[in-house]
Order: sequence, then C-alpha cells, then structure tokens
Amino acid sequence: QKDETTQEAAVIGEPVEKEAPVKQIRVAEQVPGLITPGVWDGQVFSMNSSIYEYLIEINAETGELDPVLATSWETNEGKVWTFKLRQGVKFHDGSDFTAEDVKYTIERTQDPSLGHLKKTDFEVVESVRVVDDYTVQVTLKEARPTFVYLFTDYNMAILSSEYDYASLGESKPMGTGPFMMSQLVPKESALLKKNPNYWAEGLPKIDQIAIYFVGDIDASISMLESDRVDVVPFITPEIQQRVDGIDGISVISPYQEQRFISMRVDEAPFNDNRVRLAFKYAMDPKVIARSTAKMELNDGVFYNETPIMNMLAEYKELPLRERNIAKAKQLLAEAGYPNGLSTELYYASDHPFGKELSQTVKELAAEAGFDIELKGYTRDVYLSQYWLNVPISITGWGGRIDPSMLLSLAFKGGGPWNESHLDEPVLNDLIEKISSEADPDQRMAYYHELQEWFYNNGPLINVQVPYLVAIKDNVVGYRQPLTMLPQYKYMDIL
Amino acid sequence: MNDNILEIENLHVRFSTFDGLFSAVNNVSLNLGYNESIGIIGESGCGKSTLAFTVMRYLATNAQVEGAIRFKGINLLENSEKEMESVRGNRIAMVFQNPYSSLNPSLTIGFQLDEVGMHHQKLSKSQARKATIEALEMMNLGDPKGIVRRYPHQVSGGIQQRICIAMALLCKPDLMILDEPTTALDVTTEAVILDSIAELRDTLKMSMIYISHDIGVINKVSENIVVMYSGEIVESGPKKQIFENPVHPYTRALINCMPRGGVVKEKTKLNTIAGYVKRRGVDEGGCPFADRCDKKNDTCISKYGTKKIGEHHYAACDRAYAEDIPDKLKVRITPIARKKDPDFDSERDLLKVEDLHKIYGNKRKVYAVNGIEFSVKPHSILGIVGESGCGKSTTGHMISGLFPPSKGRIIFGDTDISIGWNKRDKETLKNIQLIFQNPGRSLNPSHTVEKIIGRTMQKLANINNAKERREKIIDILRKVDLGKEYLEKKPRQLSGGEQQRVAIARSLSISPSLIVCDEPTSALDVSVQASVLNLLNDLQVDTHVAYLFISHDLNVINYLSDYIMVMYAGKIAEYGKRDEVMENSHHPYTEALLSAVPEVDPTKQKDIIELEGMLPDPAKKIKGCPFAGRCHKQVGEICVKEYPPMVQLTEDHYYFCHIKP
Amino acid sequence: MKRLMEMFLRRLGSLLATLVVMSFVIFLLVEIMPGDVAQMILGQSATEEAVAALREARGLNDPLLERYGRWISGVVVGDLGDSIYMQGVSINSILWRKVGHSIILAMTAFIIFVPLSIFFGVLAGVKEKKPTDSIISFFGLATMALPEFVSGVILITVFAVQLKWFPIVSVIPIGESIWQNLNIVVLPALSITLVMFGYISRMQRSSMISVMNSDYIRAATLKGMPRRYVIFRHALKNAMLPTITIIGMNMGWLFGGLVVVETLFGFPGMGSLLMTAIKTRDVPLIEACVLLITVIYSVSTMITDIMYSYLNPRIRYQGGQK
Amino acid sequence: MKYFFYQLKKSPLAMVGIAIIVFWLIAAFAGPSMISFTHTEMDSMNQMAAPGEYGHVLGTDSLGRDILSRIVYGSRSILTVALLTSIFSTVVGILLGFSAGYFGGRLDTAFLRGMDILMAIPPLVLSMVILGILGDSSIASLTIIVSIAFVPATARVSRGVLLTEKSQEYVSAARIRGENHLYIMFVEILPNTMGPIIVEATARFAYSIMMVASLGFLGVGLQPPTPDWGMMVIENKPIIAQAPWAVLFPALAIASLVIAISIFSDFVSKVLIHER
Ligand SMILES: Nc1ncnc2c1ncn2[C@@H]1O[C@H](COP(=O)(O)OP(=O)(O)OP(=O)(O)O)[C@@H](O)[C@H]1O
Ligand SMILES: Nc1ncnc2c1ncn2[C@@H]1O[C@H](COP(=O)(O)OP(=O)(O)OP(=O)(O)O)[C@@H](O)[C@H]1O
Ligand SMILES: [Mg+2]
Ligand SMILES: [Mg+2]
Repeated sequence: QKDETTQEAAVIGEPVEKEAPVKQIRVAEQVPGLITPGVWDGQVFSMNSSIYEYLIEINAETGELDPVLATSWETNEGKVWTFKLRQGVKFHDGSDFTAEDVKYTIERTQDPSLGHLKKTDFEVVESVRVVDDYTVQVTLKEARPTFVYLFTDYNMAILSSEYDYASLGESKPMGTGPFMMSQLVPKESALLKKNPNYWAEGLPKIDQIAIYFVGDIDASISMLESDRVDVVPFITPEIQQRVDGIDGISVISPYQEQRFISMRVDEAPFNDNRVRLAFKYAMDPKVIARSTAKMELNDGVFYNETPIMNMLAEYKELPLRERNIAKAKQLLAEAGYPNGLSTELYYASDHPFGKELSQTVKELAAEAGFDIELKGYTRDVYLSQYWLNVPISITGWGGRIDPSMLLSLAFKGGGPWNESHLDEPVLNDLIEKISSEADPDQRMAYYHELQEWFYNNGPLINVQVPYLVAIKDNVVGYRQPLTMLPQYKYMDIL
Repeated sequence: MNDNILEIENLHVRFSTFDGLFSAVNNVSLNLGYNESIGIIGESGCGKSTLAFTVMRYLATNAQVEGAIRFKGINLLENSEKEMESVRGNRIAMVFQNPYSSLNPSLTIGFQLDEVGMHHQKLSKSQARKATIEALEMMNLGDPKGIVRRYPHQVSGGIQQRICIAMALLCKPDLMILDEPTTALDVTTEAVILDSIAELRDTLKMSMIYISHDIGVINKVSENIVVMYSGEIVESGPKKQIFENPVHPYTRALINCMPRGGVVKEKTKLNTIAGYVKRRGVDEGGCPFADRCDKKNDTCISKYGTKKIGEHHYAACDRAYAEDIPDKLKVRITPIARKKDPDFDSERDLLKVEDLHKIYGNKRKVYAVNGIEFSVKPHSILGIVGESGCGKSTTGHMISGLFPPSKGRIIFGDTDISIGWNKRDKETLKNIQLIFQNPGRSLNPSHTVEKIIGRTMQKLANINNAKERREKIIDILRKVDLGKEYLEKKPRQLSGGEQQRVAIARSLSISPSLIVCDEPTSALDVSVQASVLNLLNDLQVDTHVAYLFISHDLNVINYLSDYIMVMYAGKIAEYGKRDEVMENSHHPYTEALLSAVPEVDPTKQKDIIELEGMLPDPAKKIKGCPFAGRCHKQVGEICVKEYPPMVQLTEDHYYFCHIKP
Repeated sequence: MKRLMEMFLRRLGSLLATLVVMSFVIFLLVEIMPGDVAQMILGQSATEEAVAALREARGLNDPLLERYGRWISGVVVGDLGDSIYMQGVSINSILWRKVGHSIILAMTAFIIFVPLSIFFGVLAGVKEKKPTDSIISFFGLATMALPEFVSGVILITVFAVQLKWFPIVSVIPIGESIWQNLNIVVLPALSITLVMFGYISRMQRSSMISVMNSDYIRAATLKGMPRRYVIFRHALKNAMLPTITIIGMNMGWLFGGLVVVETLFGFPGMGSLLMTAIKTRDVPLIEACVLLITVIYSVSTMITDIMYSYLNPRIRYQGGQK
Repeated sequence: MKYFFYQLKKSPLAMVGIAIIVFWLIAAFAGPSMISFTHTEMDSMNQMAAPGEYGHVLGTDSLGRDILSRIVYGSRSILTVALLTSIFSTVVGILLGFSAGYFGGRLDTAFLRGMDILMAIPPLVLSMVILGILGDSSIASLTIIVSIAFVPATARVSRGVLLTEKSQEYVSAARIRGENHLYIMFVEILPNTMGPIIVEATARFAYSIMMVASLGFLGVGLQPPTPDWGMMVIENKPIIAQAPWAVLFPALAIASLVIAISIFSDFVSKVLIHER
C-alpha cells in the first residue's frame, strides 16, 4: 500500500528533456559542522537529506510513514521487528544495498569510539539478524511499540557497510539518496548532482542542487533577493517580514520547533508550585508570540505548558492561561515572596529565538515581581557549562513525531536531559506506561493525564516557534516534515 | 639711487599671534651699496632673521609687511611669486644658521647643488655638475667629486656649511645674505669659514649682509655695522666708528658685556644689561631700549628718532650727546677683591683626577675621555676648554657622578669617588654640584622654582621643615638677584637668564665645595651671559666654592678661570695658570685655538692658524698624538706613532707635545 | 646594502622567535578557554558518552604539551592539521583558497587607498588651512570615524541595493573562481579603503606640513626652486617616509577591517573563515588562521620596515660616515 | 589653559567636538531617566515604529524596543568600556613602558620582544578570538581584553616619551641629588610626559569605541540585553529596508562620538604641543 505515493509522484514528474537546460535549485544554508550521520548535529539538511536515505520517512503532507529503503515492516507486540527491504537499490559507489547495510547501520549506533547520537535510543536493541538479503529482523530487550519511528531520525541514514565513513564521511558523503556529492568546497559550497540510478522512477525532478554555506542569515537573504539562490531555510521572523514584501519570494513554514522554558524544581524558588504558577500567570502568550516571532498566537506560534506540541495528535486542548499579574503577585506572596524574587535565566544567545524569547520573558515576568538576570552564552558554552544546572533555562527541542522518547529523557527522574530536575512518582509512572503501552487509545489517555499534570504542577512552558523557509515562487513541491529533512526529490523548478 | 643694490625703506613686519599683533621689524630703512658688506648685530629675537627673510619675501603666513624693499630699483614686495623665484638663489642667495637641517636629508649633495644651476641658468646636467664642482672647490673643499655623491649626514657640520655657501655661490649672485652661518660651529671651523667668506667677497665682488650676534665675527667680514634692537635699527655706521665711538647705550652695552681678549675677573667686572628683549606691540612708541637703559629719562619716549652722528654714522638715541653719559667707553667696574680666609688651606687639592677614562657604548665604542690627570685647588676656578666632542662634558659628568669612569680614579678630599651617583654618599652628592648648559632643560618644567630648589635642600641638606626651607630659598634667591615672587613660577615663565640663576641657586643652596659648570652660558645671549658670569664670580668670592668651568669660548674661560686646561680628543693638550696658558702657550692646538678667537676690536685683527680636517673619530683608539692629523707644526712620523710626553714648564704648567719649548 | 641584508636577517630571526612564542600563546589561549569542542560539535542531543567518545577520538584528552607538540610539529612541515569538523579534510585545503581571496581583497583595497590617501594627504598638507585642506581633512576624519561595518552598510545600501552596480553579498558561484567574479571585491575593498583613507591621509597631511615647514624646504624655496618642484622633488619623499611606517603599523587595522568586512559581505576569505571557526569553536582552524594572520602581518610590517630603511638614506648609509 | 581657550575660540570644529562629547556624557549620565521607555521594554504593538511615532523619538526596532533609549543606554556601556580601556591601557602602558625605557638593558629588550609578540596579532583579531572563545562578554571582560590589545601601543608611546625625557638634564640633576628611581620616574618625568600620553589616551578612547562597536558587530561584544551600538547596527541590518532608522541612528551615534573624540584629540595635541 505504501508504494502508491512514490508511484504517483513518478507519474506526475515529467520526463527530463534531453536538451533542456540544467535544472538547478540553489540553497543558502548554514556552515556545516560534522556531517557524518551518527554524529551529525543536524545542519545542512539539504545536503545530507539528499545524499542519504532512511528506511522510512515521514510524509510531509499526511504525517504518515512512507516506506523508503524498507518497503514494509511488521512487529510482534513491539518486541520483534521485521523489515522487508527494497530491491535493486544501489549506493552511489555502485555497490548494492542489502540487509547487511541495515544491520551495519543499526549496530554502528553502539560503536563506543564513535559517540553515536542515537546510542541510548538503540540500547534497547538486543540483536539484529539478517534473514535474507532483503529482510532484517530486529529483536528488542523489551517492548517498544513506537520503535519504528526511530528510523526516521536524521542520524539514522542507511550507510554502506563497505564504505569507510570514518575517514571519508566528512569529505565524501555517500549514500543511496536521490543526489550525489559532486563537488565539496569546505566551508564554502557543495554541488550535488542527480543520482542517475535512483530507484524511484521520475525522481528526482531536478538535475542538481547547489548549496552555499553562508554564515549569516542576512547575507543569505540578500542572495535570495539578488537571485543568487532559490531557497533559504531556517530564517528568522524579522527576515520573514522583510521578505514578505518581495515579489516572487514567499516564506513557508513546514513545521514547528519547540522552545522549553524550564524551571528547576528541586530547589528554591521553583520547588514551590505557587512560584511556578505565578511565573506562568505572568506570561502573556500573545505578547510572546508577537515579540518573539512577529506572529499571532496560534498562527505560526503556539503556546502551552506541556511537553506535547499543539500539532501532535497526542495534544490535549487545555485552556490558555490568561495573564493575571494580581494573581501572580498573590501566589508569590503566599509562597513567601511578597516583594518578588530574583533569579537567573540561561539561554543560548546564538540559537534562533533565544535572545527574543529570553528578553520577552524577562520583561513579562518583571511585572509580577520576578527580577530575572539574563545569562546568554554561545550554544556550546550554554550546553556544556550551564544547562541542566540553572534555575530557569530556555532550550530548543526539535519536534518529535513520537513524544514518548523525549518524555523519559527529559521529564523522568534520572533522565539525562532532565532540565527541571523533576522526579515525581506520578509522572515517572505515567511516562513508563506511555512508552510500553501497546494499545493506542490507552496510550492517548495516559498522554492526556500527563498534560493535565503539567498544566497544574509543571515547571514548563512550551513555546512552539515556526521553522521558516524563504523560497522562490518558481520552486515548487517543497517538502519538509517534522524530522527536519527536506525532500528535494519531489521539488521542481519552473 | 643706482649706487645701492638694495634699499630698504620704512619696513615694518608684524606678526599676529595669539596674544596680539607685535612688531618684529619696525620702521627699518637701510641701504646697501654694490660690493658693500654690512653686518647686522643684535641679541636673539631682535628681528635680524625676520629682516633677512623679508628681503627674500619668505615669511610665515601670519606676517604683515609694509614698506619697500628695492633690489636694483625693483620693489621686491611688489614682485609676483614667479618673479621672486628667479631672484631667489639666482640674484640673491641666502645661507642659514643650521647647515644640517638646511640640506635635504634624502637627496645627494650633488643633486641639491646641480638643480640650482639647471634651474636658474638652464644648464645641462653635466654643465651643472661642472659648476657645482667649481663652486665646491672655491670653498676649499678637497675631493669635491667625492662629496657630490654623498648624503648630507655623511659629512661634518663644517663641511655642510661650506656646501651651503657653495650652493649660494653657484649663480654668482649679486647679494648674499648669511644668517649666523657659523654660530653652530666650533671656533676653529668658524675661523676657517669666515676666512673663506672674506676671500670670496674679494674675488666675486658681491654685496653681502652678514647676520650675527657676535661683534667679533662681524668684524672679520663686514665694513659696516647695523645694530638692531627689538626690531629697530638703533645704530649704524662703519665698524671702526661704531667700535671706537658707540653712541647708543645698547651698542655700548653690547660691546662691553662681552668678555674679550685681556679682560679678566680680577680687573674688571662685566657690564650687564638688566632685563631682556621684549616683544613690542604695534602702537608702542619711543625708544625700545628705554626699559633696560640705565640712562633713560622722559625724552626717551617723546623725542625719539634717528640722529646723524658722523659720516655714515647714525644712532637712534636722542641723548647721544647728553653729558651724563660718560664719553669714555671702556670704563669698567672693578670687582670686589677676593677675601682671604685664614683657615683655608689653599694648597691641598680639593679634587684630584688620575688617569681618567670613559668609553661609551658596548658594541660601537666611543672613546670619549682617554686618560687625563689634573687637580682642582679649593676656592679656585679651573676652566676646561676645547672643541665640541673633545670630552669636556664627559669629564664633568664623571666628576659629578652621573656615571662612573671606565677607568681611573677621582679623589675628592680624601675619599675615592670614582663611582656613580647611586653609590655615592649624601655628603659627596651635596659637595659636588652640577650646572648644565641648557637651563631650560635642567629644571623640571612641571615643578615650581620653590620645589626645584626645595627638593635639593630637603634631599641633601636635610631641611625638612617647609617653612624654614622656604625662608632659605628666599634667601638664596635674593643672592642670585631674584625676588620672592619667583617661588611659584615654573621654568617656562622665566627667561633664559633667570632660569640659569635658578639653577645656580639650586646648586648653591646646599653650600657645596665644588660646582661643575658645564657651559652654563653658551645658550644665553651675551648680555645675559655677562650677568651670569658676574654672578658666578661674585658668589665664588663670597662662598669659597670652587668651580670646574667648562666652555668652548676661550674669552669666557680667560675671563673667569684661575687655571686653564685645554682638551683635545679626550686628552689634555695643555694645563696651567691662566696667564701662563694665555700668554705663553706651547701646545700647537692651544695656539690655533687662541688665534681663532674673533677679535672684537677691529684695529686688533690678527692672523689665524687654520686647522684643516676635524677631530679624530672617537670610535677609534689613537696611538700617537691625537692632534697630529691637523697640526700645523707636525714634526714627523713620531707625532703619529707615539703619544707625546708631558712637558713640564713650571710646577703648574705643562703640555703634551713632541716639540720641546 | 650589506646593512639592509643584515637587518633583514635580524628581523627574520626575531620574526621566527616571535612566531614560536606566538604559536604557543595562541595554542594555549585557544585551549584553555571555556566551552567544549566536543559538545559544540555534537550539539544538544549529545549524551555525555558521545561527547567523551568524541573527545577521545579527536585526542582532546591528551595533555596540553603533547597536543601542542603534535600540532607544532605538523605546522613546521606545513601541515596545519585537520579541521575539527571535517575529519579527513585538511585545513590546508580549506585555508589557502580563502587566504588567496583575502589577499586579493586586501591588495585591491591597498592599491586603492595607498595612492589615494597619499595624494589627498599631500594635497591637504600643501594647501594647509585652505578650503581644500578643510574639506579633505574633514572627509578623512569622517571616514576614519566610521567603522568598516557602518561604511559597508552605507555602501551596500547605495551601490548594491539602490544602484545595483555590485552584488550585496560577495559569493562566488559554485564552480567559478574569484577571477570571474571580481565585482564581489569592489564594495568590501571600498569599505576598507574608507577607513584607511582617513587614517593615512591625515598622517600624510601632517607629515607633509611638518616637512613643508622644515629648514631644507625653506632652503630649497630660497634657492629659487619653483613650488611644484620643491613639493615633488624635495618634500614628497621625506614626507612619505613616516607614512610608510604608518601604513605598516596600520596593517593591523587592515586585518581587523578585513575580518569585519568579510563578515559583513559574506566574503569567502580568511576573516570570515576565522569568524566561523570561532563561532563553531573549530580549534585547529582558529589556531591556523591566527597563526597565518600573525605571519602575514609580521611579514608585512617587516617589509615596510625594510622599505623604510631602504628609502631613508640616513639609515641606509648609517655608519658609512667617513 | 589660556591658550586652550584662545584656540578653542578660534576653532569652531573643536567646539563642536567638545559639545558632542559633552552631549554623550550627559546622555550616558542622565539620559536613561529622561526617556519614557527603558532599553529592554518591548512595545510589542509598535514594532518597527518610525521615528516620532507612538512617542518613540527615534522609532523602534523589530522587537518594539525604543531605539533612543537603547542608544542612550548603550552610550553608558560604550563610554564605560572606552573610558576604562583607555585608562587601563594607558596606566599599564605607562608602567610597562616606563620601567622598560627607564632601566633599559635586558629589561628593555625583554619588553620589546614581548610587545613584538603581542603586536604580532592585530588588536581586533586578538580581542575577537579571545572574546569569541570566552563566549561571554561582559563590560569587565571586554575592558580587560581590549586593554590588553591596546597595551603594546600605549606602552610603546610611553617608552618613547620616557626615552626623550630621560635624556633631559633635569633627570640628571635629580639623579645626582640621590633621588630613587620611582621618584625620578613618577615625580620628575611623568608630569612632563603627560602631553603625548594624554593625546595617546584620547586617541585610544576613539579606537576603543570603534573596536567595541566592531566587536559588537562581530557578535562577540557585549551580550544582550545590554544594548551595544555595534550590535544594534548588525541586529537591525536585516530590517534596514523596513526600518532604516534602526540602523542609521546607532551608526550615527558611533560616528559622531568617534569623530568628536578624534577632533578633541587633535585639538588637545595641538594645544599641548604649543605648551611645550
Ligand atoms: N611666524 C612668526 N610668528 C610669530 N612670531 C615670529 C614669527 N617668526 C619670528 N617671530 C618672532 O619675531 C621675533 C624676531 O625673530 P627673528 O628670528 O627675526 O630674531 P633674530 O634676531 O634672528 O633672533 P636669533 O638671534 O635668535 O636668530 C622673535 O621674537 C620671534 O619669536
Ligand atoms: N651617552 C653617550 N653615548 C655615546 N657617545 C657619547 C655619549 N655622550 C657623549 N658621547 C661622545 O663622546 C664624545 C665626547 O662627548 P662630550 O659630550 O664629552 O664632548 P664635549 O667636549 O662636552 O662636547 P660639546 O662641546 O659638544 O658639549 C663625543 O664624541 C660624543 O659624541
Ligand atoms: Mg635669527
Ligand atoms: Mg658638552
């Protein structure tokens, strides 16, 4: 059933005429860090998502799972997973794609010398068995009903078991994707050419992608305006306003990202729920939306007090907390802070929305009596030195198609990224149940319960900001799901 | 009218400065005939240079000129800039005081000379070069072909100045203006240059204006003298008349304040002029000298104007024939006799120097002082004289402890003080004081007079009570003729003479027994020099202090010293009692030095002994007689090969030469 | 000539010594600063384990001296190491292309501002206190006071946004070289030029004035030489000597300016590379860039020094006195 | 002093310069209390308001923050940093340059070598690297690092003027009355070197404003929410088309202050040269 989409796409895609000029999409992206899958920090999505492929991907339009290198999968109660693989697929170096490659990719996550970013997630895997060339069976230590979603993560690109990624992964990336690396000028540009042996017929629709690595978003937009590039992903809201007025250029928002404003609950002042509530009462979602993202609430920017994004099916509609300074002050007084309190907010100053959001929060909270000192650090300093140990933090989180993983990492007692230092038995229990419950309805119920708990007791504000892409109107078919991987194979240029 | 090549008529030059307009040249009229030479004399700031530059039409932008300057009948002030270009360097040439800065450091000497001929006479490059070489030869420069290839810094000051003069001669100008061309040079070099200038004038038949503050120098090159004071001509006339019958009180003072041949402290006290040259505002009338004149009365303001005294002799003093001005010029004041102190053992040496050496530098060594021995008697003045660079200052500085000698001993009383200041005890530091050449630089510009003197008293005489100290300072200031009001002044607010008085007061304030005076008057005008010399002399009579008096001016040394030491290239040439050295000199260098001293009295001109070449390179160690290369009496190989022995004439008079008496 | 050679060797020696010390200081500086490279590389989703593994893999846990030794011994043989990010991609392959671009940019700026500022400086100096002087001086002051990024923004607004003469961003299209895209150099070079112009023309002006007031210029004028001749033959060379030193001393500002304009224009040069390296904490790349800047900067000051002494006979012939 | 005012009267440019400096000093000192908006306050309804609209005299930026109050508030930090850096680098420069020049010999050689090394990195690059790596620029760290970057220049100037003064005879006079080194250096010599040192310090002041602004532009200067002029320019550059004032006014602020200080520095040096 899953094959339909690709077939459809192949039909729509017009055959490339021989004499036609080279169809090229030019992209301005950030300067990449590491680009080898596994340790890839998730920048230059255009490059990696075009060179590599995954077992499955998320359909940017429906949100369903699309088969890619796996044609189908089935599970036995979430414990044993069997994947049927696509036949006749070749890597760019000419070697065949087989079950060995999938096994290699999964086992690579546990390589101790690599520091694979999905290592923890895949620790649940007990064994990977190559059934035949095109069948792989993965056995887990315990049931994980949503295990399959892990294969959509950008670090889980399927790699060739015969290729030396350790020494070539950075300079000559190689996968099965629709485009192949043609020319890489480090820190400057990359040119990707169409993969002539691509398995999906009629795809990709364009001949090449030219990617410019531009450090400065403003410069990228200037390039867009002066017709030197066609696509600029990851733009800021100010830029959106600037671009809005220009003919032939639009801004699209394929999905949302999250910003968690977390309060640390194991020490004063936020160990007292009244203080947390006061803080939440001091916030004004509308102002936050406008100041941070120049957008209206629920029109690009979303706001709730739980770890679940508004757009997900698991989200439970809870009433938006009205701003109430009097109430906030009263709560603060009850908690023993009649004259307000001083605290610190840490954030990564070079992260999009970081500066705007932190300053807005500071201003809003000030009225209720919170005297917040802002501490902005570059992202690495923030993460390595302050994060997880501060009274209030603002941290960016990518969207997850399956929120359960995040819950155990960030909100369960002992979780590695537990910013708030939460260790509530009720909550721990709920999270446990969510990750192992096989029945979807029951799982949904647990999710709702969890969100109510957060609304009443939680140390969290979840601001969802748009991921914005500025794009020429003659580029059609831009697709980018929540996994952040743009799907250039569907794109075309008029 | 055509008798005169240059006629200046009622010339006024005014400068506008931040404290108003002032007159630098005031109503000057002057005629210069063909082939005539006049000398302009006057103290610093009297407007001599300004007058010269006005003739060249080269004045700062803040100048306003009025009057007429006619050169061969053409008023230069009405010339266009273009026309001036063809006059300058071509018809009128000028030579400046400082030869080094007048030559472009980045062009070769040849280039700078050639361009004159090429420009004015449209000569080709080779013709110009030929003319250049000829001009250089005319200035008695050996090896002109070598010189043209060099850069200015590669030749000595004396040669630089001769090159400048040669440059002025290139187009055989009708008029040459020389603005103190020898002031920066040594007497011996000066003598040579003055000789060549005089010679040139005879051969080239040109008119000349020679500016100097030294009458002696003017005497050698000019027949007429113009005396300027504060921008005005106060007296003019043939040099004989001016010298024999000076009319204007300023001229008289100028002549009389110079210590000249034969004047010594025991017999005469120098004349002085109180005060200093003041800038005159535009509207100030009357005699500019009035405020310094001790003979002034009311008419000096009202009836001021030029009077004819004799043929070609004019003076701007209404009272020129007034009876109360004694006609007798050479009247001098007799000094107070030296008091004899019965307790004083004048035979014991106060300071004794043995085999003193100083070598400067590590990599590039400079042998500044090369083994000298002498002693200073208490309550006496030892004058050290010699050319620039011969090691006079170095000797003085070692004695005062600025740095230790490289070798040899300095014994003061009974103690060996061959050490630097940082190792000397307080007593020694107090007993030996140093007065520097440039008073402006030896007084800290940001401290007040009180602090300058007071700090020394506090440090060396342990007077820690501020009130007591202040009284003493006032006392000492009175001794150097300065009032109480000077306490709060800073050096910048004092004139050069006053500054030097403060420096003297500082040294005296702690009653030292020896003061090293390193050319204390050579930066001062003659009139100020006279008062400082008088002061030093009086103080010495009073306080029993001894001086080690360093100067390059033999007249000054002669006037002040009891003993004279002539130095040459780090060595002693001759040493002896003043009269013996002056009247019975034996060393050829002493003779040359004596002959080179310009004589003020035009009737008493003498032949000079010309010294060629320059001091030996101080970076080389010399085996033989250092003077051998320039000596006019050289006796042969021995002079170069062997250092001459000491010839002892009397107990107190000796010299170093292979020639026996 | 012998003296010059001697001086050259002496300077070269001290340059090498400087570089040795400098390289260690740079290394130390970059290494002891806070922030964790491994964390930076792996980003937020890195687990402690992953960070530790990366640190180990990249040799970040070795003792400082060992790492320095490893680094410097590579540098000596011309191997600047690998970028911390792109393993297998040597810094050499990244850096030199950008250095080339920067040199083209710097040289362009240099070729514009040096003659321009000297010319106007001389003009102002010769016309001291006249309107020409006031205009040039004030313009110089104004451009000097505008940091590169401000004048750059102005230039962009006028010449790129409004007039569209030059591109806003200095990007070289993929597959082309800078020579095919020389128009991207113009605006960055101009913004450097503006700042340097102010500085150098003012210096040139004051040295011209002091030379014009010197005794030897007076002497030359009074020799009857025409004014033009005096200015060109007598004054210019002497007045330019201090300017050469000033230009040498201002190479530092030029390099600083280079970083700023490259960042502003997105120019693919060493400055923007350094900025990226700093932002991404790419330690080996920072070290390489700074070391290279140090070398270029020191060499260019050395060249100006030597040029100064070559042009100045007082130094050239020192000791040649007879 | 009399001459100072005489020259001042003759030089309208210098008067303008001094007026601008005084203006900024007043702005920094009393400014924030005179403006109805604070520098961090976000008027979210009036983002990118044009100058004059809604009571925002110089308009607002993309967050709705009042440009005027940010500039005025920014003048505090920039003046503080510039003042402190010029004082620090001058004081340290005097200490280093004086001791090296005064004692000479090995110490001097070591000093010169050290300065060569420090000078081998352009000041902006040096500060940029250090601040960039520190990642946390406060007024304190900015001041310290910019001062360090400036020390070689000030130390060299101090050493130079000391060497000229050292050969003056009043120093010799002080020596032979047995003064110690410190007294000679700081009581005798220092007051006479103040002229060139003050000129250098004012020039440093202008440089450090440029430098702080450039560092702000490069994103390694003062961190938000402290307003920084350089950062304001770069922050608002993306909206230059919609809200040019957000770029223009901070840029003007930088330029006016630097020009004013340069004029002042020129003027001071002219007066001081005369005084000597
Ligand atoms: N451009 C100028 N502006 C203001 N004052 C000036 C200017 N040029 C010269 N003076 C002043 O004019 C007066 C006369 O100077 P001038 O140089 O003619 O004196 P002088 O007799 O040559 O002195 P000296 O013997 O020192 O050379 C001095 O007080 C001098 O300071
Ligand atoms: N500090 C120094 N370092 C190196 N050489 C020096 C130093 N001081 C003086 N000399 C050199 O030592 C020699 C003697 O100098 P000194 O100053 O004693 O001469 P002087 O007789 O006082 O000359 P003047 O009449 O010019 O003052 C000169 O050649 C001089 O250049
Ligand atoms: Mg003169
Ligand atoms: Mg001397």
